[in-house]
Parts: sequence; structure tokens; C-alpha cells
Amino acid sequence: MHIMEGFLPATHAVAWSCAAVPFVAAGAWKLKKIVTERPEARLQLAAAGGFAFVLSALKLPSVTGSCSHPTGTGLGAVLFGPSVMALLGSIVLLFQALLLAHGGLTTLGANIISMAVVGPWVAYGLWRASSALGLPAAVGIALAAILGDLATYIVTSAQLALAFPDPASGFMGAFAKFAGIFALTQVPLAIAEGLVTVVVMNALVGR
Amino acid sequence: MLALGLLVLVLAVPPWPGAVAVLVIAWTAALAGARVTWRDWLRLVAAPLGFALTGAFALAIEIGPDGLALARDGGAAAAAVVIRAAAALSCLLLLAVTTPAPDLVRGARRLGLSPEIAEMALLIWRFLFMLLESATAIRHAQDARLGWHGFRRSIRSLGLLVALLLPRALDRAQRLECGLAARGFDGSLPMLSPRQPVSLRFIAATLGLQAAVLGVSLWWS
Amino acid sequence: MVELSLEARGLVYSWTGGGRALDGLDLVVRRGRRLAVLGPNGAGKSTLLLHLNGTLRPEAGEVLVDGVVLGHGRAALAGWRRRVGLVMQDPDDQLFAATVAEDVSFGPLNLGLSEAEAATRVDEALAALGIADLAERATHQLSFGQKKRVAIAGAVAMRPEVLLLDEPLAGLDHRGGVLLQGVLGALAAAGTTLVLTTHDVDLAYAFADEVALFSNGRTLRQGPAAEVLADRVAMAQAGLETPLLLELGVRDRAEALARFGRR
Amino acid sequence: MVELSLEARGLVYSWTGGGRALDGLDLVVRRGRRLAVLGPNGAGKSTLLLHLNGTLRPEAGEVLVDGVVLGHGRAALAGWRRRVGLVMQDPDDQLFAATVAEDVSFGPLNLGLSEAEAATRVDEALAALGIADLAERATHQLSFGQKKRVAIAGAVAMRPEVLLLDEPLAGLDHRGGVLLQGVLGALAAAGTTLVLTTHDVDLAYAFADEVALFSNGRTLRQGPAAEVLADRVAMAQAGLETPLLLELGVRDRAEALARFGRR
Repeated sequence: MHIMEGFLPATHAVAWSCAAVPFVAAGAWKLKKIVTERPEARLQLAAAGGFAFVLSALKLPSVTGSCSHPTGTGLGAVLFGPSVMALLGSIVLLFQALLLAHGGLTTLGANIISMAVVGPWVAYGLWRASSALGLPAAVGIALAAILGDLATYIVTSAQLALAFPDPASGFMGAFAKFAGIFALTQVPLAIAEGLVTVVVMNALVGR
Repeated sequence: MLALGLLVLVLAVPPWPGAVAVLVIAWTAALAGARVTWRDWLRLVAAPLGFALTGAFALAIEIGPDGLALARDGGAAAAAVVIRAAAALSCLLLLAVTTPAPDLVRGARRLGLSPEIAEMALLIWRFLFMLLESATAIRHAQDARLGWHGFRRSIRSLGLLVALLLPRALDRAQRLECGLAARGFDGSLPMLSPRQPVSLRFIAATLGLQAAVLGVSLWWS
Repeated sequence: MVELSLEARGLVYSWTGGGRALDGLDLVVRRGRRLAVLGPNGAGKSTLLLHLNGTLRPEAGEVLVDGVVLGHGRAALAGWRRRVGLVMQDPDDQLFAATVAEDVSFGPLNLGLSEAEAATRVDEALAALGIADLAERATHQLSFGQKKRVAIAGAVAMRPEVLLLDEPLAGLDHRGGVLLQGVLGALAAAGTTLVLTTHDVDLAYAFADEVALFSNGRTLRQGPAAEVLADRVAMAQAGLETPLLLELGVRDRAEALARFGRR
Repeated sequence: MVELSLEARGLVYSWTGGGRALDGLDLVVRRGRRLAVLGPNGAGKSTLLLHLNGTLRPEAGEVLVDGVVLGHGRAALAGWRRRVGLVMQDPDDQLFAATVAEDVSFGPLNLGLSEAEAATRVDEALAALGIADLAERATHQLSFGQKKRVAIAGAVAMRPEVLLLDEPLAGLDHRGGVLLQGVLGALAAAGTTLVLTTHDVDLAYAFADEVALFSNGRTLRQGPAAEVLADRVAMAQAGLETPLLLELGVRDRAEALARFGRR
């Protein structure tokens, strides 16, 4: 779930951007390391980035909204490790803002934290955990997709709650408010995406 | 340039009248200056509407001791945020329709972005159009065979689409590597970047306009 | 039986960012005929096919099936696509499933047929395309020509009245082209109306009853193949050459095909 | 000047998973000539080109440039690719940059040229392909024919002695084909040796001095275009038809081209 352009107050926009910088820098450092070791990985990384973008541009059936990030970035995280996804995800978020008006420039930092940092790490962690537990790959990846989605949405709600605390009940009230309202759109989205991911995994394994 | 400056202004000044002024300027610049058709422009503006409305709804209510209620001043606060967001969005879109993203990346590179990142961004740009084209073609083919009629079929079709697209993306990367190898690819991607002429008059006019918006909003409040 | 099958009236369609793909396009598809939509690259041929099966929605103009204007509602579209099948140019875009049989069953199952009925349809379609032996093969291991035929089987299995084919022979070599033309001929003989797009004048001459000449999103001329192809003015306007056989004065198509057995 | 330019001797190459792509293939490319490698789909034409510029490494056999066997070390490969350029069939496999000029500058910069020299090479290559006006255009907005020419410009900008082209006219319409043949003719006239693969016998006849007929990973026959193309036995073995002009008895190519002005 992308926070739209201009929705966050200036101080918050700046603060989130600063918070995102170390992650993106770490991603950039990791990228340099990968491409020095395996020059051909450059094109694969770009393909993964392009793929993540296209996933986010695909409309999910019968639900308003589009496929969110974790499937693409989560997949990239599995292939290339989650830290480099902070960078790839940031680039993809920038292009999404420019081409699709999903998210924005001033909200880029906040969106990077929720979608290019938290999402991939959660997805990656779940995937690792499930393979350590010996769960089937399809289950692990579907879980990673659904929970990665939900984690992103919880972070976004928290970001909004911080920016607009409820006059009566403060941060917690505002969080409940945003989380509750966006649950209407985000929970079905996450479930649909999980279902799609299962089909994807079955089809990929069947090949 | 104009769009970025306006974007900063939107966040810095109170929504009335600064954001409204910016909104008007951005729309005028896009529709009259950059000659974007109304149809394309409205389609772009409509994209984040869902977020704006649900977000504003959340702002307009409050959780009080007796449960949910309309917040005091909630309506006004929500309206202010929506107006500011709409103005900011218009600036973003103005930037998007006037400046191709690769130009922005090259600009950022001149300002000190590391070449690896710039290269990666430009490569992703190229890949995303290739893959978008494939995805659209696959979607049309599925549609022709009734793959998108009904929820379950749509989920299945979308899953098949993604499953088809992923190996394709990696295959494309491999073939591109082969094609670039023939041109001496050794891991780096050197290229000559085009230089953009910068119009001093345009910059002066932009700064003037932005100062005017700032002045008016400060004076008003 | 009505003679008219599909009709496009004054279709207009622009790309995002301007540029007209279709610019007031008219076309008539007669039942049981083979129509070649002939034009240079970028003339709007593929865009037209996507309008003829309802995938794209025109900005102006309308598409009629048997004289009835078709809407773009859910139910209308489902009925439309049941009757009008589409085969796109690149087979890699339309083979989704792991095996050939599974892929061909995609359409029939979406029609709501039972598994048994769908299996019958699959066998029937594979037999019609002469690829019954490929049924259990993995789609990604097929050659280009085989993929093309599987893609067509996927549309044929839905038993459409009209089959739209985008550049069906593009990329095929001589042998593959001859094979596919035989298959298409058999489909036509069995009563399917065929509409194919091409920029190959020889193919249009050898294969079509009727030719619609396209240029810049409009129909320059539609009529019997030999007449349209011999119209030097219109052909030059579309940036195309006259087919060699016509140029050599071989006016009778049956004779031409018998004498040269080409394509 | 040696007459011999490139030579392949007994090349063998198998796909992963079995199946021979090349099966003891011999080929001779003479300097300054236009050679068409003609064969049906899947005969191993593209695989051959990838061997001729060192991208693939044969299991057996060798490739010689001016009589010297080429190695696959870093330095040897760099020198090789400086002399032998390759244009792949799908231009999307070769275009990586956001704009045309950027993309074309990639090869020259890899040669170690300065920015100024590279810029000259870019202008020169774009002019040679007749697309100087596209320099600042975005790659993803080009038409298929334009992309093809940009891909060729990317190779031409490296000023190779030999230019390998995989199915250069595939997917192009008449006008695009004529345009590209003109460009290739000019490159040949300027001294570039051209090797192109095709399954189009008419193209081979109209364009090549020499034809190498391919089937199942081997050269069935190599020789002057009119001779090889008129060899009905060999052509049938490769699953190809005789070019229509030859079949009609128009033996002289210059006459054929003058009379029919095709392709």
C-alpha cells in the first residue's frame, strides 16, 4: 500500500526519507559487491526489478487496488538477499510514482521503509524459517507473500498514525483507525495475492 | 524543475491558499503548457483517488470514549490534507509528463548519485517496458480464452501470468547478456549521456513564480 | 444463415500519449470466408483484432456480430469471446500451462464444460491441428512451429465461429508455412470464418478470398483478393508491392497455385 | 588482402539435454562478399552465428579468422569481437539503454574510444542506417523496424570487418525490408563482409553472392547463390522451395531484380 504524494506533512516526509537512507545505502553497497563478483548478475537484478514493477502494475481481480510489492521484492529477496532489495525496491517505487502515480516523491522515504525494507525482510525471514522447519516451498512462499503484505500495511498504518494522531485517543487510536479502515481494502488484497502466489508456485514447480 | 520546486512549496506552506495556487499552476502547466490531453491527465489524477478518500475518511473520524464519532474539526483537517495531497500529486504528475524518468536519473547522477545505481535504474527502466509489453500480451491472450471471467479464474490466470513472466524475465536477462557480449560487454555499461540545454529564462521565470506563491501564502496567513 | 458475421464501423482508438492506432476504420467479415487484413507494420492490424473480440474498447465506432452491436459488459463479452476466437502473433504469450493438453483445455474449462467434455474438445482440437502426438509434451520444449499450432488449438478448442489470427505465418519457414496453411484450409472447409492479418502479399493472394487493405488505421479498400491486390494505386498507398504471380500475369489463383504449388 | 575472412571447421555443439545443434559444420566466409546462410527453422543457423563471434564455444572443431584459430581467452575474445560484429534476431535482446544514442555508444566505448570519438562513431552509424533523427528517442517507443536498425547501428558503430546478422528481415514489411536491404547493400559496398541467416529463399537469391545451405547442423552445399538455389535435390533435402524467379527461368539475377524490382 503506497502512501500517496503529499499526504504526509513535511517534517514526517523528511524524517522518513532520512530513515530510509541507511537501508538504501546498504543496498547500494551490497549491489556493488554483487556486480563485482558476478558482473552478469547486473542484468538479472534489473530483470528482477522490472518484474517487481510489472507485478505492482497488474490489477488484482475483483479487488480494488493492484498487486503489492512483497511478491516481487520478496521473490527478489529470495534470489538475491533482502538487503539489495532496499535499493531495487526504491528504484521501482520511484518509477511507480512517476509512471503510475502510485506513491510519490515526498512520501518515497516512508514507502521505502514499508515496502522495500520491512516487506522483503519479513518475506525473506518467513521463507527462511519455513524452509528451516521443512515446510513445502509453496506454503512458505505463500505465507511470505501474505504476511509480507500485511506487515507492509501495518507499517503504513503506523506511519499515518504517527503523522495524524487522533485528537482524542492519540497514536494508538489513530493506528486503530487507519488499520481498521485500510483493512477493508488490504486484507482481501493480501489473501488474493496469497492465492495467486500459490498458483504461481504450482505452475513454476510444474514446469 | 518547476514541478519539484512547487512540490517542496506545497509541503512548506499552509494548504490555503498556497496549495490551491500550486494546484492551479500545475494543472495549467500540464494541460496548456505541456499539452497533455484531458483524458490522459484525468486518468492519471484518478489513480490514487482510493487512497485519498479512505485516508481522509480515517482523518475525519475519531475514536472517543463512546466509540467512533465524527472528529471535531476532523472534516476541516481532512479537507486540508486532501487539498495538499491533490496539489502535490499534480506537481508529481506534471514532472512525470514533462520529464522522462531517465532524464531524472541522469540529473541525479550529475548531482552525485553513484554510477552503479544510475545504471541499475536505467536498466530496470528498459526491462520494465519489455516485461510490461509481455504481461499485456499474455493478459490479452488469457482474456480471449475467457480466463478473466469470474474471481477464481482470474486468480488462476493471474497466477499463470506471473509464473510465465518470471522465467521470461530471467531468460530476457540472459539473452540480453548474450547480445551485449557481442558488443564487448564485460560487466560495466558505459554510455554517452545526452546533454540537456538549460534555459536560463525558464529557470528565472520558475523561481519568480515560486517566490510569488510563497509570498502570497505567507502574507495571507 | 446470415451472410454477415462481424462488422466494424468507424472504429477510433488512440494510444496513451496520442497517436491514432485506428482512425475511423470500417470492415466487414462475411460468414465462412477467409479474409486477409493486409497492411504494413504499424497500420493498426493487431489493434483491430483486439477490438474484434472485445478486448479493447473503441473511443468511437462499434463492432457488430450478426448485426447486433456488442457491449462491453461481463456477460456480453463472455458470449462474444465464445463466438470469436483470437490467436496472437507470439505463441509464447499464449501458452500458459505446463503441458500441451493442459494448455489447450484452458479455454474449454473456462467455458464451463466438464472435465470429460473439455478432454474431448482438446483431443478434437489437437487432431484438427495435426498435433495429437504432442498432447503430453511440455510447452516450453516445443519448436516455434509446434508452439504456433498449439496456440491455434487453444482457440479452436473453444469452437469459435470466427477465428482471428495475427500474422499466423510470421517466423515460420516454408515447410512450417505449408503445414499451417493446410490446417487453416481444413478449418475453413469445416465452416470456421477466418480473419488473418499479414504484411505478406503472396500469402494474402494464396490464402484469402477477400482482402482488406489497411493503412494508417483505415481500410483503403476491401474486396475480392485478386482485385484488391491488383489495384496498384491502393497497394502503393499502403506501401506494398503487387504479388509476383499477379505481376507475371497469372490472374487465375487456382491456376497460379497449381502451377507453382507455392505457399 | 587475404580472400578468406572467417572459417568454421567441423563445429560440433549440443544443447543441454541432448540434441545436436551443430554436427560437424564447415563454412567459409570470403572477404567482402555477402553470404546467406539458408536453412529451415531449427537447422542451427543462430547457433552458428554465436560460434562465429566467439559467444559459444564448440565441443569440437574450430573457428579461424584470417587463417588463425581463435581462442576463447579474454583478450582473444575482445580482439575477435572488434572484428566480427553480431546482430541478433530480436532487437530487444540487444538494446539496453533508455535512448538510442546512449545504446549505440556502448560498443565504441567498450573499444576504449574517447567520448568524442565514440560520439563520432554514433553519428556515423546512425547516419549509415538512415536514423540520425532517432538519436534522442526513447528505446521503448520505437517501432520494431526502427529497433532493428538501432540494433544494427550498435554493431556498425564498432566498425567490424565482418557483420553477422540473424534473420535481419524477419518481421519487417515490404517497405522496411527494402530499406534495410539498401542499408546492408551500402555497408557491403563500403567493404564490410556480410553474413546473414534466413529461411527466405527469395531474400537469399536477391541479396547474397553466395549461399550456404544448412540442414540439421551441417552445410549441405556452399557456392554461388544461383547455383545452390537451383539445386533442387539439395533444396528439397533442406525442406526449402526454389525461388520463384529461378523457377520461372529468370537465371540472371541482375535481370531478375531489374525486371521485378522486388525486395
